[in-house]
Amino acid sequence: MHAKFAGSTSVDLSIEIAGMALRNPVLLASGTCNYGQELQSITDLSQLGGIVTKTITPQPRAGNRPQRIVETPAGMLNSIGLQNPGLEDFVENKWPFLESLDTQIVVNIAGHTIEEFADMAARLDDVQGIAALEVNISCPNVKAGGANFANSPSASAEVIGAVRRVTQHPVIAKLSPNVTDIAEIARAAEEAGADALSLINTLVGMAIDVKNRRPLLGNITGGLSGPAIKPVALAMIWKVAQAVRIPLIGLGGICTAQDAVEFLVAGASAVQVGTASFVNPNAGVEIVEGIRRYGDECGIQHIGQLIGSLQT
Amino acid sequence: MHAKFAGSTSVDLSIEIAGMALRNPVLLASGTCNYGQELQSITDLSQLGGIVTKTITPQPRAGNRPQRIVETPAGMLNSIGLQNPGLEDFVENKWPFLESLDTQIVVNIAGHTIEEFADMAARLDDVQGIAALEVNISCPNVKAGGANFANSPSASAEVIGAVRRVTQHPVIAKLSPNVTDIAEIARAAEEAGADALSLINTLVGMAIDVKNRRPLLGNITGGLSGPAIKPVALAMIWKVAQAVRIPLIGLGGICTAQDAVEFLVAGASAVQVGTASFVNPNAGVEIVEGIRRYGDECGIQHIGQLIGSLQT
Amino acid sequence: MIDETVRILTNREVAEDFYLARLAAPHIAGEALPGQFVNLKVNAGVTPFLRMPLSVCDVNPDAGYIDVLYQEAGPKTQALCKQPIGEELSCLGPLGHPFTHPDKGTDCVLVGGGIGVPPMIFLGRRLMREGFDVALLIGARSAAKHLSDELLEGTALRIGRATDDGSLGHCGLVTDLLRQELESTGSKAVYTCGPHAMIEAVADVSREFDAACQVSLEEYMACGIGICVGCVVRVENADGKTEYGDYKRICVDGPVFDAREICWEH
Amino acid sequence: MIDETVRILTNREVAEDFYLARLAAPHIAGEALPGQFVNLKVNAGVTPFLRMPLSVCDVNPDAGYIDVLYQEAGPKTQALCKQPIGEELSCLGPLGHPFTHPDKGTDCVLVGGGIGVPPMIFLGRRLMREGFDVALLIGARSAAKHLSDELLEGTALRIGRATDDGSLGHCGLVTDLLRQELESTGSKAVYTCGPHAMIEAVADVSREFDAACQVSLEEYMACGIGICVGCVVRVENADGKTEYGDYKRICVDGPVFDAREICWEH
Ligand SMILES: Cc1cc2nc3c(=O)[nH]c(=O)nc-3n(C[C@H](O)[C@H](O)[C@H](O)COP(=O)(O)OP(=O)(O)OC[C@H]3O[C@@H](n4cnc5c(N)ncnc54)[C@H](O)[C@@H]3O)c2cc1C
Ligand SMILES: Cc1cc2nc3c(=O)[nH]c(=O)nc-3n(C[C@H](O)[C@H](O)[C@H](O)COP(=O)(O)OP(=O)(O)OC[C@H]3O[C@@H](n4cnc5c(N)ncnc54)[C@H](O)[C@@H]3O)c2cc1C
Ligand SMILES: Cc1cc2nc3c(=O)[nH]c(=O)nc-3n(C[C@H](O)[C@H](O)[C@H](O)COP(=O)(O)O)c2cc1C
Ligand SMILES: Cc1cc2nc3c(=O)[nH]c(=O)nc-3n(C[C@H](O)[C@H](O)[C@H](O)COP(=O)(O)O)c2cc1C
Ligand code: FES
Ligand code: FES
Repeated sequence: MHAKFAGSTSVDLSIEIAGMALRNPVLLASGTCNYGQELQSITDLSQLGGIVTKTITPQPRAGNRPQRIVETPAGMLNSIGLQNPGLEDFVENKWPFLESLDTQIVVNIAGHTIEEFADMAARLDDVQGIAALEVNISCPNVKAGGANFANSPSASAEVIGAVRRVTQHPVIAKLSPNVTDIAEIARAAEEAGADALSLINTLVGMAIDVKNRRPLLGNITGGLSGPAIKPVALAMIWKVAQAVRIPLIGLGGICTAQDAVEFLVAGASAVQVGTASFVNPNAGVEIVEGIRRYGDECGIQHIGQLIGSLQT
Repeated sequence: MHAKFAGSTSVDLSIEIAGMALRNPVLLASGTCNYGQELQSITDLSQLGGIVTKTITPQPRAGNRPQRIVETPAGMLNSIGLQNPGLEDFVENKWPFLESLDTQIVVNIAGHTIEEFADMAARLDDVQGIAALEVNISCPNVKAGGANFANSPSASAEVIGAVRRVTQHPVIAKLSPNVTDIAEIARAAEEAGADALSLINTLVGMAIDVKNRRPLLGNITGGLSGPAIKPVALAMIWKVAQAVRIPLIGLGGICTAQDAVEFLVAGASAVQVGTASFVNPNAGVEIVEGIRRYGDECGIQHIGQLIGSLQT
Repeated sequence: MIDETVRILTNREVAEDFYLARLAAPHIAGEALPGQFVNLKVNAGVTPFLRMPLSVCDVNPDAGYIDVLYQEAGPKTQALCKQPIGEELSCLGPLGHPFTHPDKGTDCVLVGGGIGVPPMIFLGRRLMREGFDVALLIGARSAAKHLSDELLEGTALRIGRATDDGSLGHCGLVTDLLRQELESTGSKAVYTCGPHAMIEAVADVSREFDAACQVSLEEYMACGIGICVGCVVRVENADGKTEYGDYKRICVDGPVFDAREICWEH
Repeated sequence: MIDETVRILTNREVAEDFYLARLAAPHIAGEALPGQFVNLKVNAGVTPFLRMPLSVCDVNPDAGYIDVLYQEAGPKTQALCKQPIGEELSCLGPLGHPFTHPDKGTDCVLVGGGIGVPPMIFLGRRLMREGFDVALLIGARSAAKHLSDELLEGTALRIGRATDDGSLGHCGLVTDLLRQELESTGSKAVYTCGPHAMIEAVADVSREFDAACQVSLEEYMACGIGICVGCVVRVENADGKTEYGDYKRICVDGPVFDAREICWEH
């Protein structure tokens, strides 16, 4: 248990999700905090509920050619393409630092095939100290693999089931918003054994340089994130909250404590802060503080009282 | 033919889509110009390629309870719920004014059943002067009906086929972005006889009042429009342009001529201006002028040279 | 309706969180009537995105300006607070239907609460100029939120004030003052603008005293010119049925309505 | 790296579309070295959304300010142009690796083009202070885009200028001047920042003359601190293979690189 704040009025922010005991419901999202090292010197990671690593694939990936980033109205597109050092390098060179952090570490994984997912999960099952695996079946920036799984309930279920069978770590399925019925995918993941769901990944988007009539991104399309997508993410959390019983982790455009509270009220048990960290590397910590203030102002004792409290 | 600009350098903006001869490729989008009357006094509708009426349903609809509008980062949510006077009142009271306008009028229709769509199309087939029917199979703000059709290729095809069989007017299918694979729906609509496709309708979204922990919209969720969704719309136009041969009408967040050109370059043969008119009722006309300037600067003779000119 | 580029002449805090902006707007100033509003683009970019509807609080057609009075509430009002003198903004107006004047000789009671005060100021001055007997009743949370007498100059013969906390005038609801006023003067024309609950209470009291009541309503607006059908209020049909047509658009069918027409929803 | 709230002290146009802003930033001023940059939030809201990377153009640790020089290009630079004196902005810096100094006595040539000039100014002043022989060569479209001699005071012993249209100095490419300089002085240390094509040409000429060349690169950045992996450039492996690791992040692994390390893509 973490130390409580001195004042007796302060809301208890701790929450358990899928067997993970979180100091508070705020994590940093995959791909927006790399493997923790860079943020270490500029924000206090131990103030957070946890961090989710950038997606790891079985083999190293160079990622997509630049330009990889373009700003859009109240958001941005990225086409990083899962650049990462690969599983073994991660375990050897990234994990020791992550393990040393006083916060929960969720490891995000992606593969091209169901076997790859399962093999990674099996390999990581040996690694002590992992809080949970977040299974990225929803990256819009890789041609084959990942993306296709989250588009189909059965494929999602197969991946999650395969991972579930080979790991003792809690399994979080990360869902894509680029689907007709996210509730259907959510149910399939739940039935296949997911302990929690995180949503949403980025929306597929594009930007064009009209001067040269070329796509601005090297990969032509990219993933849209930031405040622009918050209303979409919130509607999906609310929809999925009606459809499943496992806890939800909400993300998409969260920049402020008020944004985070919206997700909790809509039915998320925790939130992830993504793109906001690019603008304000301290965003996660400030959101924790803001949620605490909000809780105190509302006079609630425990953060759980907010979850799904939307009155319709 | 419309009068050309004096200067011999001026680009020819006229374009024919699905048998409609448009003065230029800029229309006002359904639901954002009502039935033309209100804008008449503040902008010159005859400068536009056309206008698309607010959706008409067979019977009058009161629409959803307020609050119906909420602003979001670089966009807005609406949950109007297809408030409209119904088909007969439209023909009797709205059409005579619309017909008198010196611009092309596209009539947007929606029904709860395939029969309703077909019946409306049959009834409107008698009405002379309609440039095209835009078939709204994609409204996110009505529980039954419309929304479900655009979510499935076969249902989309059935609606479009039924409309196609009973009308001589060109048929435009308006597609929803809230789907896993919009190209699949687009192909189904094409095969069923659509003469053109318009995309995108709004994204499903939500906003919450954290003070009262209530949804801000009376209908809980609404449709997201405005600059925030432009990258998503553009990616869908580009994707669908690879998938079908019929012309595309692009919309979603277009506020400036540059936005419009992005859609043309991505593969749209025309564009619609929606939410932008709320902020600037003259937006459509200004976009026409801006496209003309852009065309002149590029030294192209005909707007068609821009369409699908993206270099990848 | 005019699409006018207006220039900020003054923009200052006049009560707690209340700002008065004077806008050079010769065309709108020449046309606006009490109860009408403008739809102002408070910034150049896309956040805030939509325009902001603000009631016209006063006009000076000769000097070519209009006054708007606004309360800092969120992104748009905050953006306007920060706009410096001389800044040019796009402004649509005047929009909507104005209040209609009562028959000659009718005594008038104007009831304003919060951001509903501005149209009452404009209306009061007009009615006074045309020789009506006007009482202006204002409700606010506390003394600090009340406008000074100076700012209300020429708006009424009598000004009544109420505060929730008793820090100024009557401690309680402004409708208590209305009841006293209607009892003592027998006024038959009530005008009101303010929070929904207040307006409804004013309408109730007016009905009780058989006084005509015109209300100016507010609703979240996207366009302000009738094209989005977003800003609706339910109105009663003659026979009370609710089918199509029972929603009216506040921006073009109002914002001023006869109180009896409104279907008060909770 | 410091997260500092900086205050605008001056902000004025110093050449066609080029603005010089002086920011009160005592902490960053005390640490920044030539080649490093800051990531500035030019506004409060979400559009523009991301921060803007700007090279440090000069520092005054005693007075506690830094200078940045920027060219009006799009939304972010435009927003910064409009920020008034006294405005406070959030600023992260100093970021990235600085230029490394050559061995004592080595003559240096600094080549800047467009928005690549600012880091050259900072570097020139430092090298001069440490007693190096510095030549500064600047390319720009026209005379109007060139900074005045005054602004370049103390940056170099010799300043060469080139313009595309011949309106000032050499008519043609700045690399023509570089070639002359290397031929005549035999300098062995070249530093450059500017448009991609220019940098590549400078690297080519340097190689030809066997001079070490450090380049400062730019790429669209989301974070500026290494967490988004967006701002990458392809680098050559010792053996020329391209697998994982061949992309380096410009913000944290650069922006300064040895020119020989860069894989120039077209
Ligand atoms: C016809 C009309 C006349 C108005 N006249 C005035 C006036 O003279 N002075 C004044 O201070 N305000 C007036 N308002 C309200 C004013 O438009 C809103 O307070 C303003 O838009 C709030 O914007 P914001 O971004 O600052 O705050 P937000 O964060 O958007 O909202 C703050 C609060 O205001 C409500 N609100 C927001 N926009 C509107 C809107 N368009 N209509 C109604 N409620 C809204 C929100 O629900 C919220 O409760 C008027 C509104 C209308 C419709
Ligand atoms: C390390 C670094 C140092 C820089 N130093 C300076 C400087 O000292 N002075 C200066 O004027 N500019 C500098 N820039 C470039 C500056 O950041 C961009 O010009 C600015 O972000 C443009 O923003 P905008 O919204 O005004 O224009 P936009 O409309 O965003 O862009 C205008 C042009 O600049 C390009 N651009 C936009 N953002 C970036 C970016 N982050 N990196 C590279 N190119 C970009 C676009 O592709 C486009 O061609 C630097 C960039 C980097 C990465
Ligand atoms: C630059 C960038 C890189 C990302 N990389 C990953 C990734 O590797 N794996 C993953 O699951 N999600 C990745 N995401 C998606 C985010 O985790 C998150 O789902 C999305 O950005 C929406 O949240 P936001 O709006 O708060 O950023 C990435 C997002 C961005 C912006
Ligand atoms: C207030 C509002 C009402 C709308 N009503 C309709 C409608 O009746 N029928 C329809 O097909 N689309 C309707 N739309 C969707 C628009 O036509 C358009 O598809 C969408 O808003 C995206 O474009 P935009 O971002 O330019 O607004 C409506 C949109 C808004 C904002
Ligand atoms: S605000 Fe659009 S109809 Fe009233
Ligand atoms: S800008 Fe994010 S890693 Fe360099």
